[in-house]
Amino acid sequence: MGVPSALRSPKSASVGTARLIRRIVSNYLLRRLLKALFTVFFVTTLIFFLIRLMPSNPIEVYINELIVQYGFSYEDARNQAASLFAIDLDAPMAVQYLDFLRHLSRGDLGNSLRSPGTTVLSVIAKFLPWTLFSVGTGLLLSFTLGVSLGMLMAYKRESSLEPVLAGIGSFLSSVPNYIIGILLLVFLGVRWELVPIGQMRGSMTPGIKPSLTLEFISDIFFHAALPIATYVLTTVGGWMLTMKSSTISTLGEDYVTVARARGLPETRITTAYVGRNAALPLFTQLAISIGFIVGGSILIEQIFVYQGIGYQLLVAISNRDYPVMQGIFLIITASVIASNFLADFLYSRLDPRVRIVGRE
Amino acid sequence: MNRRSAQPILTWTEGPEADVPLSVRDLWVEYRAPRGAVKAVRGASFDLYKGETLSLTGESGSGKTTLALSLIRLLPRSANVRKGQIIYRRDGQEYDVLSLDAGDLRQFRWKECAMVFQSALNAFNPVLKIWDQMYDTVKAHDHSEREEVRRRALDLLRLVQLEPERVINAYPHELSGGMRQRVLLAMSLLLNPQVIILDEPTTALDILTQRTIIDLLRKLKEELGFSMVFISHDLSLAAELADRVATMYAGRVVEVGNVYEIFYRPKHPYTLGLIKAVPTVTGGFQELASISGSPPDLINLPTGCKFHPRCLYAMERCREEEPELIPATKGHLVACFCWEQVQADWDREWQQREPEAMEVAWPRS
Amino acid sequence: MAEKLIELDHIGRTFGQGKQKVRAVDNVSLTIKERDILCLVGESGCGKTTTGRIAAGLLRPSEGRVLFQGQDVWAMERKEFKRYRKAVQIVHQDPYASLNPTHTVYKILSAPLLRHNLVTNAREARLKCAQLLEIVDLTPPGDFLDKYPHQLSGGQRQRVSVARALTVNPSFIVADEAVSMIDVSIRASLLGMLSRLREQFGVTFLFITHDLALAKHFAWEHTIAVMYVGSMVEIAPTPQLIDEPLHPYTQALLVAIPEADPHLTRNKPRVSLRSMDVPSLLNLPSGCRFHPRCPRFVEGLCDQQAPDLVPVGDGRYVACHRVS
Amino acid sequence: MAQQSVSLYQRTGIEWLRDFLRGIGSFLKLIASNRVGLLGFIMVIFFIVLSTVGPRFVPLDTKTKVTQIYVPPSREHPLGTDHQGRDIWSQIVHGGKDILYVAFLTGLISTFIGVVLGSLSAIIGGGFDSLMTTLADIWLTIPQFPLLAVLAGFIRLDSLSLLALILAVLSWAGLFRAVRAQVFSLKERDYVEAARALDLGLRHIVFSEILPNMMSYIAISFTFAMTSAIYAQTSLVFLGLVPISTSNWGVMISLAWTRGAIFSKDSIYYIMSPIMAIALLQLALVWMGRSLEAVFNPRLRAGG
Repeated sequence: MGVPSALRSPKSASVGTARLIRRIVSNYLLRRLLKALFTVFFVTTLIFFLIRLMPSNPIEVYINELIVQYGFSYEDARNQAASLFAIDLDAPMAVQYLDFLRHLSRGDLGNSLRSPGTTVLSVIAKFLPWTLFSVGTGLLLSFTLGVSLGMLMAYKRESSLEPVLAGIGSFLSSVPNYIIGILLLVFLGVRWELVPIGQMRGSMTPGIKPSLTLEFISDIFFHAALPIATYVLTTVGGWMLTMKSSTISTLGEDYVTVARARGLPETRITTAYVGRNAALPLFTQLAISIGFIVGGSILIEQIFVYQGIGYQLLVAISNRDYPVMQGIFLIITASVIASNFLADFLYSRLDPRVRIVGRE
Repeated sequence: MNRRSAQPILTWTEGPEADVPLSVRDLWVEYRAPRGAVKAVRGASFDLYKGETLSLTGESGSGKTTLALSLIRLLPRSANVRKGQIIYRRDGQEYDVLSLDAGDLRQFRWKECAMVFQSALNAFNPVLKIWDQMYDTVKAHDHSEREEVRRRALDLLRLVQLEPERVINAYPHELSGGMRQRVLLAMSLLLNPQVIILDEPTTALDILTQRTIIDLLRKLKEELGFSMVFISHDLSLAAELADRVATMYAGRVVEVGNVYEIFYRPKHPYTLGLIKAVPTVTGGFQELASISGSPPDLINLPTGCKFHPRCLYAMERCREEEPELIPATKGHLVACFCWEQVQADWDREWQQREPEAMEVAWPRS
Repeated sequence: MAEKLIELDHIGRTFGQGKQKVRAVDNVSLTIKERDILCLVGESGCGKTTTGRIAAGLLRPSEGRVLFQGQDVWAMERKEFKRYRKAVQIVHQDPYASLNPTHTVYKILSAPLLRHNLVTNAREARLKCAQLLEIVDLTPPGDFLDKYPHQLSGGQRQRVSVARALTVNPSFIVADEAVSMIDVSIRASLLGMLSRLREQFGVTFLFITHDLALAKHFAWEHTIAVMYVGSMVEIAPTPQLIDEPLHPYTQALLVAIPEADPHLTRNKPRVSLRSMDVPSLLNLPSGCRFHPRCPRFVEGLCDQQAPDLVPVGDGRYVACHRVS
Repeated sequence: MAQQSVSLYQRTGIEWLRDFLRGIGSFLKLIASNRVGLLGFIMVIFFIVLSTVGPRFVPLDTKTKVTQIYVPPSREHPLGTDHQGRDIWSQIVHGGKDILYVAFLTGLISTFIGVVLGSLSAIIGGGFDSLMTTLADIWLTIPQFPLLAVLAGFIRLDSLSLLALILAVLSWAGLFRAVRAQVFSLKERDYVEAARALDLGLRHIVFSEILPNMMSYIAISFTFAMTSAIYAQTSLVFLGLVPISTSNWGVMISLAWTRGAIFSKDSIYYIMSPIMAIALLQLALVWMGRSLEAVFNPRLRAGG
């Protein structure tokens, strides 16, 4: 009896370099990791040349500003700019670029122009956790809620509940997130006075000490409640609709029919046969979704005066604080890429077909 | 399972009813579609005898797959069983499949009546190993020991000529189409069901594998004694495997009888047409004949006999009245007003062509 | 003696690259004479469709030459190639995919007529289209000209496909499983229509099918070529191939095919194969490709050396160590 | 017989006109067959008419009237007045033009880029294709809105056409992927191969065989690009990152925000009017996109 190649045990042979490379190329996770690293590299390069090659070069703009506003000499202004941007302005572009990469690999993103003495890294360290917390919680909630509601809609697609949910879903997914944020503020906070928006500003109550106490945890949830609600409301519609159509197509798969024919209990079919397979395509959608929700934090944190990285980016942009802008943008991109990698990792745990691909 | 209310059941069988595990009576199934109701099954009736292979044949749109799915109540949501009965018998008791409650239905499926589907390629959950799916199946029906289930699963995989240890730990995508079809076959035997429904089980396979599976099926049936409903559009598979053949046209069984009767003395013009349309591989050149016209639109069916627009024998009565399935000779039922004439013409043709052929064709009677 | 119309000269075709490299067709040679029918028979995935597309000039072979009336097709001048392109047409398997769903039958048929100036105006085009529909038995043509494909049945669509191929007066038609998806009850009339085209217009056919019974019926007075996993195993005049197959694969195939006749099919001898699995194109066996399954396998010969397709007289060719 | 068939197959000019009108009629019928789609279609038409024709009939109210601050809706002011006593309705009428212009232009440019690059990538294949797909994949992981915000920090986005161009260029990757996948599957269709065999030429294949079959895709991509352009544009205006030159709905929200109108209970009409305008326009486009799918997909036309 012949055995297909996939089932044969891998030959125990010496592992040459060529084989190693092939391993890497054929291993799903390694391939993804390489791609993630390459994307970070690509974005940093993009940002570097964007700053250097813009028609109004921000470094020149800053030097001019120092000369005109503070009466620096050109030399002084140039030195100050060079140190703040962490770039040697006299070196050729290629050297500057390599320098930039070297600084970056050490985690050195330069200094803020507006509050001298503050490193960009410290700004990020101070504000990023709040964004990660609120966006992460929001994403998790909306994913769970959306997947459950989507499956519910697919199962009840002939009841009167479905059009209602579908209507809400399509409304939520087509209305811009800042509008939902403003609506929450206007109706919950101002018109109906259901929440004390004045007290909810910022990421925590001033004076409270960060610790693992119930008081602190409930305080940060209190402050993040409205941003999280907005993230959930703006993304849950998309998850619902995607999960609904994915579930409907999974319900039409032969293996679900066969599972019914085998007399499996409906709960087992719903979880292990329908749910798990229907959720798979959603993981590939996480990429776009995470980018979108993180990008949206700029608007949402502004509306609720939530002291996260998005709020800080806007401050930096309006102050023309270029190193901070650059650093924050880089870190936002890096976190999106990292979360994508995480989604890929989860996906490969859930789908054996991805795992085995290298063995064919 | 609950015993169904004692109700006399019409039957054409001669022996005791216990020898008929499955009877379908006057089954009507419709699908909802934007253009109107698709009348997929319209008053189909047949009996499945114990230990036999009954082949349901017909072209696409004849309703054979719908009929098969309704036997274990797996019709899609858009389908609606308008009326009819599906009677299942075991140990002298009768059950009406269409009125089983959810729990009983779940037990009925696979344990009493298993089904092997057309596309084994997609019959398995891609994210679970074969073993998990095997164990799921048993766990859903009784509380067998894990080890015992594993032993039985391995035995069955060996029986269908697979390497048991390897296959049981494989994910479905690691197996070829032919292997998956055999795994599904093994799985269908897991709970030792009385009836197995096979819906075009070999269509997607290559011919050499198809032959092996057909031989395997015949062997398994002899060893294990289950009854089989074999659904195929391919007449030659029916000729190969079936004890009896039922021909379907436009949602109705139009002729049913012993396989030799059907092939050598067909009585319905449609069966006759099909036989004349299929060439054999071996032997000399044969003329083929088409049936004129095209298959009926299942939403706007013709009046009277649904075959009359394509039938050479059609008369005025055929346009107005739909013939019932009635016994023509012993054990051979046909739904046609002109079956006698069809048979007379056929006999004449046979005798002219090959005088001894009739002798060969009748080894039994 | 009729002229050679199409010759495939040791053609091969590889798809993909690296690990996914698939050798779909390997070292296949065929000759088709004018007004002849060649039936190419094989299981799905054996490379018969690829061979057909190469013969129709739609796919360039990785190796070997395609000759049309003695000229190398891929070395032709542009103008010559266009002449060949039009002389060779293809009819596909799936009637639901072979017609553009956004065009009416008239538009489908008139596009080539107008493009190649076979008609001078729209009125003439309509007339010509109507004639073509009559040739493929879609009568009255007025009922079909303004229909969209989704308004036609499978058999009718397949006839439109044939009519479309006929617009450019081809001398060679590759029919790739052209009737496989059509209901058996109307298959014979489609086959009849195709045979008539050969007689009426002198069209040569490469008829590709997985169904040996169909091949036998369509090419009774002609030739059948059998392929297995990318290579040619046997070519012979139809009656000889059916009565006395030489290659073990052809023998196994003939025995394995069920017949629509209970006595015949149940009394067929059985051949026991050494394996049930079709080799994967990604991982081809060494030597003869049939050797892992072949009942007449000889160790050290069949698994070492691939047999060549050699003439064995009587217009027959076989690729097997045990025959020649 | 021949005579008869000539008259049978000849078509007169009137018949062509009739067919043409019938075509338009069936288009409208199809749109109407999907209730949500029809509603979206009507709403989009309404917004277009409002923003193009409306300003001719409703003059923009620029006079400050201290006595009429935050007046609730009345006959004179259908949507009330703002913090300077100006009519809100007139601002809504005048505030859609720029948004629609940028959205339409962005949709046009990005669809063009997506269709050209996607088709080229699918048709050329090989190294070019893998390079483009890798690039698109990387591009998709870069968060678009922060990039846009950072860009706005570098360049003054005061030209509407420039803004549209930048928005279109930023959104190329998603469209590229969608179009590439479509062309990839379409070019393998049997009827495309038949067209090659008939030597109908590349132009015929692209414009007559492939494009008509992906019109629904293109149309949906177009509406999708429009909605994301409206989102990006109004958010940038709202954040004050795009210089405020003319009045548009985004500017209205931004002003309401900076003047603290959001926190005043009287100003509900002022803040809600532009918000509802943007939200409804987005909804209308999404709904219309769905019905367009039905119009261009002949398989869904089976009943007609």
